[in-house]
Amino acid sequence: MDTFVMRHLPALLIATPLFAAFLMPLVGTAGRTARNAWAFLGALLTAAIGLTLAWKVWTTGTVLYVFGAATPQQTLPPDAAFPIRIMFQVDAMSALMAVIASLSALGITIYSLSAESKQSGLETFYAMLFLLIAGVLGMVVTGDLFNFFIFLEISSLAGAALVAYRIDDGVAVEAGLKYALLSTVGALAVLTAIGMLFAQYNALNMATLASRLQFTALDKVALVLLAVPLAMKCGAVPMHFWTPDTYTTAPSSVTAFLVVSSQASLYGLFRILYTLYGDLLQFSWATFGWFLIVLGILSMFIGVTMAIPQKDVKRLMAYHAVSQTGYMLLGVGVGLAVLGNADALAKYGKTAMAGGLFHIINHAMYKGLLFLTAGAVFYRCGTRNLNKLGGLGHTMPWTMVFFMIGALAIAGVPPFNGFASKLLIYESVFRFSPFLSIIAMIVSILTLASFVKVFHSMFMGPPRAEFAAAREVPAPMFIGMAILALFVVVAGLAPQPFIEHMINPAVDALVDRAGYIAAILGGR
Amino acid sequence: MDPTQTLATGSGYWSPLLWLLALVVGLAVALVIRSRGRKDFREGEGRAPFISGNKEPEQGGGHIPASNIYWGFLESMKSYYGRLVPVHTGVPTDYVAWLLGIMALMLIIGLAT
Amino acid sequence: MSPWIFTASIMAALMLLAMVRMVKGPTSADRLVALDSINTLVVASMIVLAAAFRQVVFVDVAIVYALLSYVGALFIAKYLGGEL
Amino acid sequence: MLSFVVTALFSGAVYLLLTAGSGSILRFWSSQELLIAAIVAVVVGFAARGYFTRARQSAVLNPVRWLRAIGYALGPFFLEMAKANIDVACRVITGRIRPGIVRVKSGMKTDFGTLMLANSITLTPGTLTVGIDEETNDLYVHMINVSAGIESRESLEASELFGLFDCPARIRRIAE
Amino acid sequence: MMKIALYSAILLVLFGGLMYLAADLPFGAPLQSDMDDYFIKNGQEQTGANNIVTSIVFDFRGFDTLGEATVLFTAVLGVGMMFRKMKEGEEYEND
Amino acid sequence: MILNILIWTAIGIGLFFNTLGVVGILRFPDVYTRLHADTKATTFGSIFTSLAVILYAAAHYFKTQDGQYATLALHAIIAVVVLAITNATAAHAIARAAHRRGHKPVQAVCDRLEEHNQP
Amino acid sequence: MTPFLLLQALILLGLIITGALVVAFKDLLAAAIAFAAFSLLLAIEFYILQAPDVAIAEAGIGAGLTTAIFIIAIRGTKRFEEKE
Amino acid sequence: MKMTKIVRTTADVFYPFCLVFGLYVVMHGHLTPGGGFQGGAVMATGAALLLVAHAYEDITGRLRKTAMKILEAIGLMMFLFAGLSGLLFERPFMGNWMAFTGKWFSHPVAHGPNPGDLNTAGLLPLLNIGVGIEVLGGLTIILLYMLSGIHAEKKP
Amino acid sequence: MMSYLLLKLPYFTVVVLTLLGLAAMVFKKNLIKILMGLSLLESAVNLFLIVTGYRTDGVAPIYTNAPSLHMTLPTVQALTLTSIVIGVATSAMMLSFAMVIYKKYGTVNAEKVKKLKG
Repeated sequence: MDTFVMRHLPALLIATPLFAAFLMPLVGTAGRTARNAWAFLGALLTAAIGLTLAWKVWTTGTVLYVFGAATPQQTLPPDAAFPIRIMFQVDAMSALMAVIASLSALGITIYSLSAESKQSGLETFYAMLFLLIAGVLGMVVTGDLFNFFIFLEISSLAGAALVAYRIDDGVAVEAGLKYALLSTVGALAVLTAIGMLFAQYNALNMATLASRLQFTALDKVALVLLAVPLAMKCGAVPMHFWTPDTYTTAPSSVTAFLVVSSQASLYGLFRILYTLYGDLLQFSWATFGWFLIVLGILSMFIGVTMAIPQKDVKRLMAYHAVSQTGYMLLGVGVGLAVLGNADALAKYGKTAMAGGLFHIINHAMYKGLLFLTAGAVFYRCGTRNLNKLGGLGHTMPWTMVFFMIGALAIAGVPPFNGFASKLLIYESVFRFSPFLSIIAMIVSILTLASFVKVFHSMFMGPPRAEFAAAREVPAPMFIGMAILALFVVVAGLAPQPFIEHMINPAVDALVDRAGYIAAILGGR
Repeated sequence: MDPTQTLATGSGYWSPLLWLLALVVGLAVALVIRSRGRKDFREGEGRAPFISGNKEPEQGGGHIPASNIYWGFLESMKSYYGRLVPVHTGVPTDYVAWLLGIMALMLIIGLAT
Repeated sequence: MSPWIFTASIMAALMLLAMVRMVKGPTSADRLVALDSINTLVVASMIVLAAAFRQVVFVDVAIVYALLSYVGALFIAKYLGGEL
Repeated sequence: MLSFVVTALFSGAVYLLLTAGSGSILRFWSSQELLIAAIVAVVVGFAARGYFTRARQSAVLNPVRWLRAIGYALGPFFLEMAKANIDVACRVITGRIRPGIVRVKSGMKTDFGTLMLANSITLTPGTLTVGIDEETNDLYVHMINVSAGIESRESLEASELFGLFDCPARIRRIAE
Repeated sequence: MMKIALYSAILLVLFGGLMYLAADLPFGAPLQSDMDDYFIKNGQEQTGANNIVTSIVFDFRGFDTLGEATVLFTAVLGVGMMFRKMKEGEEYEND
Repeated sequence: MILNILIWTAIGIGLFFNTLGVVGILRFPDVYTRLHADTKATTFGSIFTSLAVILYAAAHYFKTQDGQYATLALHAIIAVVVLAITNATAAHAIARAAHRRGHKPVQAVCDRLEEHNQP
Repeated sequence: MTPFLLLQALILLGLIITGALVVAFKDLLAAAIAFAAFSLLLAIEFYILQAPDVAIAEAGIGAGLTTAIFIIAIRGTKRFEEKE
Repeated sequence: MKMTKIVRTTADVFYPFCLVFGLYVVMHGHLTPGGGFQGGAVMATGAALLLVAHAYEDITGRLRKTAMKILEAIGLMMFLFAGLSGLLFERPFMGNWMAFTGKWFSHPVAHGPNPGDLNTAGLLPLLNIGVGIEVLGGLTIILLYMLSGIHAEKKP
Repeated sequence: MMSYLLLKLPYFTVVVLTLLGLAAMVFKKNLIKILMGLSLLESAVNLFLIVTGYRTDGVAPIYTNAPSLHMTLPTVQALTLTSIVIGVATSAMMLSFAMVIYKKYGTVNAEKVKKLKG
């Protein structure tokens, strides 16, 4: 299978959405049909390439791609002992994230074909969406720290512009400005950290840096400057303030992808903690493991309690996104806290990490689904205020079904995927510290409670006169939601294949720092 | 793949298919109970909902706004929310300051250990 | 000693001196004058430093500077005159 | 078309000036640079044709005027500038000033001539162009030292501002 | 008032920490420079460009430059989006 | 030797006028007079410091026949010419903006532009 | 070596002063002017640190276009900071 | 509003100079300091010069947003295709396959200081030109849009 | 002592500039001023990158007529170039956001731009 396309998959993974985005303003002048077709084609190709790449990674192991070298697989120059070029290193963890991004990109693009059809400047919208997709994909597959920074900037800028898309009311622009401001400060901190690492070790490749790292005082500061902004970007309490603002005002399809984008930041956080620093955190491993755990607990609890009194449905869901991010931080943080302890790691650490990583993919899917249903309601009713909504179950039954699937999944009700990942987290965290596990369960109950409220306010009750014109959403939106809902149901009914083939390799890849280094430096 | 032992959680197994089976069984039981109900129920009689003995409000008047749901919960947690909600000021400078604050905190912890 | 670094140092000191006007300047126009003169001094010291570093290619920077700072000054002046 | 040619020739010349010293053709240029210069000339000539010649028509093609301009810049202009600077130096040290804004008849017909005159005035004897009358091309000049009697006059001749040479006449010969 | 004191404390902590670190890095003598030495030694022969910075920007790290151009493109689209002309009746309730 | 003397002389003149220009900016009372000092003195000084570089480059060019020195001199000349023209125009723009803003020339004996604007 | 460090010290001092001015000015136009001067000095600092590529970029983008963009934004909003 | 005749005339004279100098910086990106970004910025400054000296309404007739968008797309496409062209020559993305092939831009270069030869560096000059065009279009369009923002506001 | 200070001065400047930028972002209320602080911060990071790559008596990494082969590190310069362009792109976009906010809200005071809260 060593065909032309297969050899250059990582490059094409980035080049395809970029190509789609660059030509979109020109294609957009040719009419709306051409524009929609181009957007659909771009999303389809991107998703296909992403899935193929993931498949290749799962079957043949880590994929390396070196930009500009004599051959794609030539990692080192012959007469030097370190990589000099930008390198994509796609291991199982990256593949997992690439799958998430590709799948939701496909669903979201299809959804937005009709959800956003009433607005102006749509070619800009789609170009931005593709840039966001390219940024997220680049973030998760790159093996170069500075390249990571670039893609971080692309995704945050495109995200901020998309958040501010509905400029008619200033609120969206305000949220976009907040997001852009915080992301830029965070990105600058990341850049400073890169500068600190580069000044000491003269390398930008993550594997090379990892092999050279000595954990001096500067490295500690660089760790802080890398970890805190990325934690901010994934929306961990107490730096979560941008999340509700942003998720509320963005168009729903964008919100669904912003969730994926913040998961990509989470990926960056894990990558830096596990791969770049990894064992070096041993003597202060408790500090950073507990950093993640504390952030996770705070996010879970404050997120869900802030969600309960909300009146805006998307704002409520945004707080739940914060809360769910807490589960991932908790799971992976427990893994990090026992990283130095091989026994505990094998006993429950890896399970906790598996739960956290499985929660990432589940969360991206069901949260995306929930945001899309909220967008569907907004599309038909023109409001997001829960006090005004009501009785939609009569007119939008399929939306209600999708909402129920998403809500039950996020609340961790058994036959859905949310329960599977939460179960893994509960059990393993209970062995680490029962207290944390109990908090996680309480949060789960509160989540269910608040979604009961949403469900009651939106769909239950007698049909209301002002929404008499509301009817079922158009087919593209339906298909977009169905893709995500299908994934939720399948992953809920058969979680073990996902765990075995996607999550466990990812956990091993994350823990195996030496393997990551050896893939490039060859055990030197 | 053994359907009885699908998801290995480290200490046990969990099978959503069994749960689905249980759900189906429960549903069947419910249907059976439902089918044993009165067959002579007539349309138009007893349709009006029983709301504490009061008359049914006008059409749409039975709508309960979302703010009223969990009113008691919110009221009992008032001291907690009174502290938490004002922190979400909505001012961008405060957002930046929180980020910097966490950074400074971690800097102290990191350099001290 | 090489005259070039010496000249550039004096010019840097002059820039600091011109900055006094930028601090004090009662109006924005005065500050703009200070900016203009810092500008000129920077371009001159760039030319001088190119000779100091014995690298021809550095003079390009001075040309770019002379061209571009002009545009910035014009924008400020246009805004100041209320014409933007 | 003429504007295109003029702009292209100008830009090609500037490019060649910038790349002098790259090779040995004509002692200064290499062949690739000449090729690129031609391309640059065409591109810039196309892009800027409506602007460059708005100020000045085909007169830019006359090499005699170029020589005159260089001669003017090195000779009279430079001397006037030196004189002006010594004047300003004295005023900086002593602090004796008597400023005022006067109207000066430029007598220039083309924009380019006005530009040269205005810049000459700005850089030379204690004067600074503040404003311009768009119709008559008359300049409003801020003088650092208004001689007695001038402030009551309605307008001055441009040549009265220059002490040593008759700069406006020379500019007229260059630009018109 | 409390707020200002708190923020000043945060800034002072950052200042102290960074100042402490600034004393660690040497000026004028990089701690390690093997990658850059490789570029300086081989960059000219491998890419043919005299300007090593250009050879890094466009060849060794050319992909970064593509990303950078993309960032600029994104910003242009964003600015254009802000000042676009809205359609008639393109109104949304945001509450 | 003679080259060194020439270079030092040019630098001395240039620095002298630059200093005077900056002192003039500090000493003069209003925007217009400060612009006089800025435009004339600093430009003149910069021309002389650049002249030193040009002299140096020209001497080396005639000594070594190396093309790079010719480029150095030519580029320095271009920079100086650009600097002179832009400085003069920028001074004009600033003065006009200040006048439109309503800054009166201090101690002025006459202001024809004011009369022109408000007939 | 030492003259070079002295020159650098002068320019760095100017950088700090202009940076402080940018923060201190209440008049945004003055802050923009100070920012232009800051970019100017930053460019010459890059220049003497032997990074002419970066100096050109900073000159072109920092001093010319960023100033223009800031001025347009100030024109699009309001010129003075409000009182606390 | 337009500025005075003096400023306008200077802008008219310096506009081609800006373009020429920007192109010089772009073309010599692999020899002297500069390259696509810097050259593009210089060229965009030329456009900014026109925008500041003339009235906005006078200039938008010549510097159209659509044209600038097309320029930007052309530049990005040049960059992307130059990167992808490496794939056809058994090189990865961004592979510099053009250097030392004996065709355009491919004179061999020895190690060490030399006076510089324009005809070197393979793909790099092409990438420079692409980026230069892109930056020219991008920065100009940013200025145009922001100016259009304040001009739309002026009308009631 | 003096020479130590001179040698450390670039880093100290970077730290001071960073602090100035952060102070502008945290204490100032005007959005434009906050963005100026952000630009200041960006410049500080750029300066930091360049300073780490400097070598005493090194020449610029350009072989055209280079006087010696003792060159400063080129990679940081490439990174800084990228970072500068990213900086101007970010600033432009956020300034246009601020302009639109002024159009809609009538103010650019960060304390008053908070329709979204709670």
